[in-house]
Amino acid sequence: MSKLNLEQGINALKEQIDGPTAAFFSSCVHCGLCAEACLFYTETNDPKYTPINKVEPLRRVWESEYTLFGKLKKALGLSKPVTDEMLSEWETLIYDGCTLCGRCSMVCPVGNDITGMIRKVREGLVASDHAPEGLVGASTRAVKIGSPMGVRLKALSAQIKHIEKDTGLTIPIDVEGADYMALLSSMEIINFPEYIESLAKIFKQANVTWTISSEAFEATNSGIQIGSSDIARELVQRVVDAAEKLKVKTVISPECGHAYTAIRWEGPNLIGRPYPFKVIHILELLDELQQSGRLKTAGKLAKKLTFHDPCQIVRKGGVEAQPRRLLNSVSSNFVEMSEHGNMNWCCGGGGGVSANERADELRLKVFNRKKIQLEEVNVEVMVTACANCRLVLEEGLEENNMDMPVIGLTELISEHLLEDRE
Amino acid sequence: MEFFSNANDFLMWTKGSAFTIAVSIFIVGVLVRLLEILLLGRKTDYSEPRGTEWKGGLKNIISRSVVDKGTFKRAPFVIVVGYIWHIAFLVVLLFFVPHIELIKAILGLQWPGLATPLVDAFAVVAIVSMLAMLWHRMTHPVMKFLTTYEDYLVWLVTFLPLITGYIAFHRMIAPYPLALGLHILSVEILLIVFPFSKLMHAFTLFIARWYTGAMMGRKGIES
Amino acid sequence: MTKQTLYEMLQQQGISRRGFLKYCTALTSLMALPPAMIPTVAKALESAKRPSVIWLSFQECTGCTESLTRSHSPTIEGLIFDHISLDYHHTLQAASGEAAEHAREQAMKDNYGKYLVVVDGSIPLADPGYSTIAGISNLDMLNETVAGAAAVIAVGTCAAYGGLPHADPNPTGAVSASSLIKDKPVINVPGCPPIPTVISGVLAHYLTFGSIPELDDLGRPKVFYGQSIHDRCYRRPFYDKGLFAETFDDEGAKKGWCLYRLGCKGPMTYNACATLKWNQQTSWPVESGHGCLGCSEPNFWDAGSFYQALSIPDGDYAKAAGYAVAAGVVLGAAAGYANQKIKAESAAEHTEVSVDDFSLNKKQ
Amino acid sequence: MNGESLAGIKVQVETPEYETGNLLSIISEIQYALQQLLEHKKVHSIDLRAMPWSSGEEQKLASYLGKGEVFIELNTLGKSTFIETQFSGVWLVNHYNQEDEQIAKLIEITYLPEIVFSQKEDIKNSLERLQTALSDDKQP
Repeated sequence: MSKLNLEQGINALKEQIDGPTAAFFSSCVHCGLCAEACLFYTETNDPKYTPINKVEPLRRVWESEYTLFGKLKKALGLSKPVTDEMLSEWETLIYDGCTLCGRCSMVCPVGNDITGMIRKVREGLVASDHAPEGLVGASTRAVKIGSPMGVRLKALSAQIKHIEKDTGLTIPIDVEGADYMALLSSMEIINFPEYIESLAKIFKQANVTWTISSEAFEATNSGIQIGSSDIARELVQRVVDAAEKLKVKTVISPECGHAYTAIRWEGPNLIGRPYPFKVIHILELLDELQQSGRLKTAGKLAKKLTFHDPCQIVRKGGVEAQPRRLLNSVSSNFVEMSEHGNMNWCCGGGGGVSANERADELRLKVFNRKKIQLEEVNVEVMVTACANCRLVLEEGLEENNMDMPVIGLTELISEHLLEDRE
Repeated sequence: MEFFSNANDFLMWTKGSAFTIAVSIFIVGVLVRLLEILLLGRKTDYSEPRGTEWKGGLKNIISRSVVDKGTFKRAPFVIVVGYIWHIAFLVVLLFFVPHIELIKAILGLQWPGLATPLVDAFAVVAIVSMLAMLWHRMTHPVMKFLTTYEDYLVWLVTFLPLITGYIAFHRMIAPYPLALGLHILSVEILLIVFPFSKLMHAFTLFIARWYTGAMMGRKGIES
Repeated sequence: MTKQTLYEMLQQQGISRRGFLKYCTALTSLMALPPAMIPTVAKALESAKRPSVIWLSFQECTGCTESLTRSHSPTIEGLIFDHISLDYHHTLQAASGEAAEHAREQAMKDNYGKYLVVVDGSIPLADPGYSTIAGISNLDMLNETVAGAAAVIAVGTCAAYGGLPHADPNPTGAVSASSLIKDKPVINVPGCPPIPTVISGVLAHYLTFGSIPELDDLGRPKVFYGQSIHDRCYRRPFYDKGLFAETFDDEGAKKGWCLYRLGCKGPMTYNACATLKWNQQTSWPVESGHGCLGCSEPNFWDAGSFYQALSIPDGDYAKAAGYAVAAGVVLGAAAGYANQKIKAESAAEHTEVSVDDFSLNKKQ
Repeated sequence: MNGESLAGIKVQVETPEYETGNLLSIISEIQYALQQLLEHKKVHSIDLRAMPWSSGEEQKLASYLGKGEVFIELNTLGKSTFIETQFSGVWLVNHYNQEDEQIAKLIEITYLPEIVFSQKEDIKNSLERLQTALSDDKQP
């Protein structure tokens, strides 16, 4: 019998429940507002996607295990138990119908962090063997190969060689004592190597000492997406070990949403201690460099553009002002979408949804929300700061015959670097 | 009214032992519920904070009362009626002179009351908004989907004090001691149901808002 | 019992038809009947006969009798008493001792099945020794006298509901007359004391129509007790406007604002004080600046302080709340402790998840 | 009562700032009753003691109705006064007992209050008395 079973799942849910969870469940009045904040509901009109409904398994465990009244109900046989059938049904709600975008947590009038609770439910689904194939595969590759997309060091080295040859810049690998250690997402290595090139260009101009670790270059964390602290811990540990080994002062989280959450906010708690180094998002760093005058740009893009805030970076990461300052320094025609910043709508592919092939059709359907937003502003270019968002947006735009380039913000900055006088 | 020889006995019972019982259950229940929540606690957060928890927590307690524009546009009914209901209910609860006398006797706190016809108008608004919310709950797909028996029960035990209060105030049932007794009894039922239902949100929403706000404040997210 | 009708008696006294009509007008007003009823009253009185009345005073303070005699100068009400045969009233009658008791027995014998019994005061059940008349216990005298009565009028709150003797802790085991009388109609005329004109009005009704008036749930004549003090209070507009006196000498009190906050029980008290008033229509408690005590309601002595607003609960809720806080904290702490234990147990039972454990990976 | 009546005690009534609102309804009732009297010869009476008044309000009603052309005083079992108000057909009727205490207070909407007319029984009685007197040796 598998180690992952219903009992383990329920136990994991029990483990996840804390004071905030209890306060949230005690406060919900079933007002239904969270549905209006969720693109899976607004674009399908199916009430089952109402965020608070997604946490029902956790609520049942909380009620029957952590409330006196619920214990009494359970003793009298009146409580509804969490079953395997229920968890199978919820698996599709939680993995296909939620990107952990956190928008519901911003809207809930009683202040419930519903997304935080959905993240907890994923722990229970993993422990009861109810994770979708796409995410199980990604997690397995991440643990066994080092990257969810199966990108090995060899592939990275090849890309680096290409870039070095094309630009004449050096990309430092395993340099001990560097100030910064950059992390990359597999997507950047495979789909958007421009990001690496941009880093090299910017850091050269700003005179930043940096490095990439050959042992832990992957920033993404499938453990966070699938919702397993155990897997996430293992993956974070690799980065921590590498950073400690190279004695870097700061680790840079790349243009990837959940990687930031994983390494910046959840990592220390996964390994159970504070880091000896800082973690900074690339946008924070660029902003810092620009504010301190070390990063200089020239010229402004005249094309009308808008910025898609990656949920994990803005709403769950607190990086909101930086991308706007950066954008305005290189664009003369930056417009905001109607709902932006903390209230931005998700691209529909976060939280592992884009890695879950089963959810493809639904994901493309809910992209409609973004489409409506884009039609309102009618821009020529989209800028974002997450490789995953970028891929999902590109696919969505193509599907809807909307011809428009999607650019990473770092790349846009590097394109406007003031040419070195040397 | 088998147990009472007359309406006065019933009123005396509701004002006497029934009130004592209801208040006791309410206090024990609420304290247990709050301690159950608070004693569960949180794990230590080892991530480096960007902002402070208390600032975010306190701010969120207040700022959550204001909804964002987009959500308002998508669900104006819930928000508008929700606001109207809570304001009207609080006005009736806190500014009707007989209620002020009750609060003064129990808590020793006192403030000026509002003109009775004004309170009466608010009571009508509260009653109508509750009916509207019930209608919405029964017809809106999301609300219908989420609604449990508990929601209807809570609606009923909240509605009863309002409607019995209205009936008692307008002396629509005779004798008056029966009308007033029914009103007080319905409040007692509300007090007893309170700790075991979502009515607890009146207290826990501050804790919930605090926790979420603190988490966001720590991360430097504007809530 | 004389064979003469009331009208005939009045005529004998040389009272004109016009005088009789005036008498009927006043009586109709006294009985709180609409003026349109005057001809009916006149017609009824033309054939009404003089009834015998036996007045029994039990555990009482004589306040009710005092109230009644206050209205007893040669007035219209006085005429009623001239035309009933008050055959026994041990406070008022001249006879005493055996002679008095004999009068009662004689009246009962002569008018068996037809006389009216007025009861004034409550009846002690704990020990008959608390109140006896001529060595007869109140209970025995009541049972004996009521046996041959046509109807009983319980005058005053003591007779109607037990009143002051019945108040907690009720040492004498006092009960009302109506709780003991099951086979005769009982009219309750509560009040501490009742309004004199209400007492005479009820007697007049019986005298005029030979029947008992329509009663409410508490056995009170609806014409007098059909509306609350609050409903007919001239200060009601202030209640409706939310203008309340807060102390007995504040501006509000001087301006005659509503006395609700000073403990007025008018909203729950059904009586006719606001219209009939007291002391020959001079004034009534609320008009004199004091809230209604609710004296015509059952258990008014135990219905909380006279000076606490009607909405304020009584009882030991403050003490109970103190215990409840203590119990809540203890129980809550225990529940919190139990929850911590459950959490610790679940952490201990945690089995580390490895990607190899997924069944999807095992199949491959 | 030792010959001293409450009516003898001087009571000062202060002008009230409040009203029960009964004044207006009474006047409306009077207006309707007058119409009924004219059209259907229906008489109507209002018992003023059956409704609450704030002190001074009754005086206000009396002064509103005012005094008209007729004032009648009867003397039977005490005094009775009938004032035809300035509204013809509207009578303010006060009955007092022998102690001069008011025992009834009405507004009658009629051509003439019934009780003012000489009553048939009394006329008969008078006739008998006159006949007796004439037949007797007690002739004037």
